[in-house]
Amino acid sequence: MSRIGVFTCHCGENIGATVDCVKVAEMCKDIPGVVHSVEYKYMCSDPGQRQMQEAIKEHKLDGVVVAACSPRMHEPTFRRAAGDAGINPYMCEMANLREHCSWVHEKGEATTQKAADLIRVLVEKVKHNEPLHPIKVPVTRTAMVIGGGVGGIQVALDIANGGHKVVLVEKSPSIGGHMSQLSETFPTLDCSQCILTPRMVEAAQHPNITLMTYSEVEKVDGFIGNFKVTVRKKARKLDEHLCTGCGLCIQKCPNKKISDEFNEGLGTRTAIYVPFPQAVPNKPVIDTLNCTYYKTGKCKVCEKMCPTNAIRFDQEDELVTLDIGAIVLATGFKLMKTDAFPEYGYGKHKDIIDGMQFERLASASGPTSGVMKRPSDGRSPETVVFIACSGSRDRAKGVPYCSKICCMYTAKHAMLYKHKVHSGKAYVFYMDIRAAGKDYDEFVRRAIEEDEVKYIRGRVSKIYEEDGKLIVMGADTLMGGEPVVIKADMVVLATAVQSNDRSEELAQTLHVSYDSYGFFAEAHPKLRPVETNTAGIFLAGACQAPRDIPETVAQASGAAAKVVGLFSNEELTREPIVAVVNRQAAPVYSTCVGCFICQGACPYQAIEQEEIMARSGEVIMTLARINPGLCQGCGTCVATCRTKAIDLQGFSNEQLYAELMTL
Amino acid sequence: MRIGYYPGCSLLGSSREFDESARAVLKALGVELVEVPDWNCCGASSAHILNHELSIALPARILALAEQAGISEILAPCAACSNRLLSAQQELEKHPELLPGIEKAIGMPYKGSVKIVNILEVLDRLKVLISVLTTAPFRKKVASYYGCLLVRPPRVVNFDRPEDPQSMDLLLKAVGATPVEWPFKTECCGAAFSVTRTDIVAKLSGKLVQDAVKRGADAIVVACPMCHSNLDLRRAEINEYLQKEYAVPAMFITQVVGLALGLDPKALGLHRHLVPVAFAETAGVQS
Amino acid sequence: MNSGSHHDHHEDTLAWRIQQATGVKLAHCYQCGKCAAGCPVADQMDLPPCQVFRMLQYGLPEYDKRVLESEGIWLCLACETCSTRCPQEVEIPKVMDFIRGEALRLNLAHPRSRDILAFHRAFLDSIEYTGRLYEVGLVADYKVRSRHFLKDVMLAPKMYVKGKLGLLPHLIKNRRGMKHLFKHTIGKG
Amino acid sequence: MRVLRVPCTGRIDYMMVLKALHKGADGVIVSGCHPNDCHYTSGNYHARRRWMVFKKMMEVMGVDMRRITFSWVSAAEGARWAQLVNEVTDQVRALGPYTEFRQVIGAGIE
Repeated sequence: MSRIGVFTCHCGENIGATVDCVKVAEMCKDIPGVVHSVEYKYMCSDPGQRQMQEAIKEHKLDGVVVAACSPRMHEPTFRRAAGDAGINPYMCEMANLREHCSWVHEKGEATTQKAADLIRVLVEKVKHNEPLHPIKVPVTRTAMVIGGGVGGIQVALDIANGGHKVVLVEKSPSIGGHMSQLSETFPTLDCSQCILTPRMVEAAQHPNITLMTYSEVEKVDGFIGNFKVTVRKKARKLDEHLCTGCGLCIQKCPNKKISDEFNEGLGTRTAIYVPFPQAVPNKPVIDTLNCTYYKTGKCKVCEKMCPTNAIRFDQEDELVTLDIGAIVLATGFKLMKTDAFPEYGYGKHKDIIDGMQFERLASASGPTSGVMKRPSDGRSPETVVFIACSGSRDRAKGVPYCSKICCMYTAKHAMLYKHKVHSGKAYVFYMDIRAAGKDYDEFVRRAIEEDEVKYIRGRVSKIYEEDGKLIVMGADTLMGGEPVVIKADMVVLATAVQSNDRSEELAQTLHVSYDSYGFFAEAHPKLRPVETNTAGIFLAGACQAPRDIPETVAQASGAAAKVVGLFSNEELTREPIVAVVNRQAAPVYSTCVGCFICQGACPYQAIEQEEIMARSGEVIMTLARINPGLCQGCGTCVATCRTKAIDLQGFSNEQLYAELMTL
Repeated sequence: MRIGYYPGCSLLGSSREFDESARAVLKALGVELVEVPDWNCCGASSAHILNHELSIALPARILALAEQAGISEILAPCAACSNRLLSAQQELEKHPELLPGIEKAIGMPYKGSVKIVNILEVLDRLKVLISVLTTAPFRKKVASYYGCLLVRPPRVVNFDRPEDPQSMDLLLKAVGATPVEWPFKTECCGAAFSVTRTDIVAKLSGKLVQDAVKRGADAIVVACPMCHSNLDLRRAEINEYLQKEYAVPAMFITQVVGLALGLDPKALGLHRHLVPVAFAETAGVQS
Repeated sequence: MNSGSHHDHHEDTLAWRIQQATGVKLAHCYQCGKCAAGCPVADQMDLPPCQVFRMLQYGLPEYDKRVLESEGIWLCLACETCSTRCPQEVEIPKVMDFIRGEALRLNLAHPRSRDILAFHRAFLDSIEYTGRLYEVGLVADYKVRSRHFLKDVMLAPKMYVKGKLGLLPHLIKNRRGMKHLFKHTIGKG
Repeated sequence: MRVLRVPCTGRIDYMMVLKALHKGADGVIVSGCHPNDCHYTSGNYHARRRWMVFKKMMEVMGVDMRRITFSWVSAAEGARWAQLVNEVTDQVRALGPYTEFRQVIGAGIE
């Protein structure tokens, strides 16, 4: 006969106001098997927990039901307390009187009765509970960082400096990300590449960091501490070990008219190329879609020129599988393109550009060497209009959120333009100026007060071309909505920050949640901002939400600290909520008949085949066996098993049916 | 091809040539028009300003009559009419609670089964046939002018793209014309203010005429009677406002297609314009 | 502004009546001004659309009244440029329709709206009696109502010559049906 | 309304649903993460597959399927969950106690 204690919590007014807790405690005394039932204002408080622990000892309880809030909230608290009092923690269950009863019902007799019923169900479960013991699993102390922008580089450096191995995976030929494309950075106007490239080189040279550029994550198996990650190393079409990065192949490549991604389409590159001069690694790739050899079967100029014979036209993609203990996602963002704006001409006007294109125009390493020239005819633009919130905070364009970085970079752009074209006029159409950061608002004021950028509060309805000018039709809402028309030479749209291409696909590969805009979801918006809901996978930077560089770097260091913390132990403790296949004495061995339907249903490949052998070595039968290290406890195999040979610890058939029978 | 036909009031009066040219062109293309029996006015831009229910009941009666006549698809060449018909149909779809009152007002059942199409949609379906049958390519530079009601509001009309639409341009290319690249395809001409605020019409339509000419258009091509009457009947006021004599004609898309098919300019009602279509007489002999 | 006139019953406000009748929530407007920026007649309006919305957002009788009395609401062409580009997808012309109706109902319509109104009334009268628009009748009726007797006297003969002015109305057969239709819609109130 | 906690819809053995109806429930809601967004990767796909078969079978056997609601609601959709529970409880209340099921079961088993 069980000796179960019931502890009913008022949760202050949360439960107490609608449920008569004193009466509930009284009613619970009559449940068979319950030997002790009390109520208390706050069970989760220290005195509350102590009261429970003393009762466990005094009444020699072998099971406990805490009737309080959601187990999501305090199950670990009460299980730990029960464990400290000497009973197995898994003999403690929670009845959710708050979310399931007091919060959703009116005060009354029926509500109190329901509370008692909920407890009765859990008492029946506890009667069937078995003591369980945490599972220990080893940790592979190598981290993988996906995304080699400033966030990914920071994570990799911090973990590597913490003494652990890091694999940094980047899909493009070089690390550096968007930051390497920027001209200057706000609010200090220091040169972006000047501060980034030392970090890039440091990452490349760090003994604990392995760079995998031009590579993409293809498959992720396993769980925290024990992931198996398959990475596709895309063929660069050259032997990286032989290539010295001399650049002769690039010079001689006859195919020079390919639109340059790094310069956002404002410049051209060759078919064999490095994205930018400071690329890390400084090894070219062949763009097989545009290479003359791959299109016509002739050319091979690069191969003839290469002094080390490093070109490999027949090289193929390579799949590499790695053992990884923790993963950090730092895959960044993309910008909405100008063709998403019907009212601004669907991207057909060359002189309407986005923010990243402006960065390239302003950059000393850009296609114009930092001289302000508009894309259509190369003339120096005398009037430039900047439009903030282009596509952001715009339900009609599917982006209701604020892109966060545009206010600041628009101020920076206007300033940079004025520094380069002293006689030029810069107008900014804005809705609000969101400059909440250290020295941020001062920066915007400087643009307005010192560089005389004209800020106009209003959106732009339409832009069209007339006599080589762009006619910008806006309104000034600070002048009562008066229409304002500006004849501009160039228009810069601060287009919306969006989740990166294929981010949803990647999220599904890694089993992490994402929001309706494709940004990865943090485990808790306030208290767990760098973790995902999947243990062992962390977040850094704009793959989670729009972020600027300082925030990305801070979050990257936060994620790195989480990984280093995880790697500080050789073993991990896991909840013993796992499935088991029953075993019996010979000659039955198990009720498992070896159909292995469960194997197909298991999402974690946790079910193995075990051969039962006679002493002679002859295989008598093949049974299912569950690897407790891989099992995550979803219970899908249990429901699938035709002979009920599998059960889920903590949610066994016996427990669940006992609960049902009490309803 | 057989299709229901709702000409609407303008096509019986001030825009007779739209009716004439539409009928002539569709006949030449082998389309049989079935006119909605005893149709009434759709309420145009007046009904919805004064009474919401009336603005639904008037088009609902037309659609119900079409249903009774066994018409499954109805062509309303007038952009205002097709817009009003679509608006009423969708309003009744969204708010079925209005239906009993509307059925009582129109005195007959309404099912909402009729598909409403505009003239560009119908001509677009026949585009291949049109280019095959083109005997006198319309080798002119044209400004294709869609106006408001064909493309807006996009949620209601769901036709072409709301800014810089393309369907009329492609149709004009199919008959040999060269559409000019211009930004005012869907700017408002002043619409229903033709009589009451002619000053506004002169200003808004003036902007259109001036820009079309500046971009080298020989003609402004329209698909809406209101646009046409503002650009044609109000040309005197426009020219007075602009202080310049603009002679660029405004033509209906059906007239342009008709000329390309080699139809008689008179059958297309080209003689009815106040701004003469100077090249119409010679259009037939060009190749 | 009299912020002292506190509103316990927001049912009194024009904003609330708009939401009830059109489903448009005034709070959706965040005053970006894109409607005014693209409006073909904003420069002629005493209150451009965004200002109309701003005033209504207060829910104060004095601002509601200023909106109802404004001339701008009568200049709206219902061209739908604003609603097509509105980032918050607010159906502005629908709201304008409703406000005009309220201005008439409450006898607050701007004096210069008289002509526009006269035109719409004449238009509807014409179709009530004949079923279809009788353009000559419309113009004659409008002239009587608006007292602009001499307006467009030069245009009519030209149109007649071009065969565009039918001097006799087009009558539909079921004219009793039309009367019935008007009686059960606009004639109800 | 009583809630029975399982880790994943994949854990649900539909016998439990029948048992609940047998033990006096007048309606049952089966709910969990949306397909493609399973906390346990793919358990809900298996649940859905089994549900399709179960539903067909119950229909054949004459079980009133208005009594059993299957709906995906994620942990982030509090409002949706409340709405679903209200709708289902209203519907089940309108249907009244499911005595037919218990009579048949009672005759067969007990």
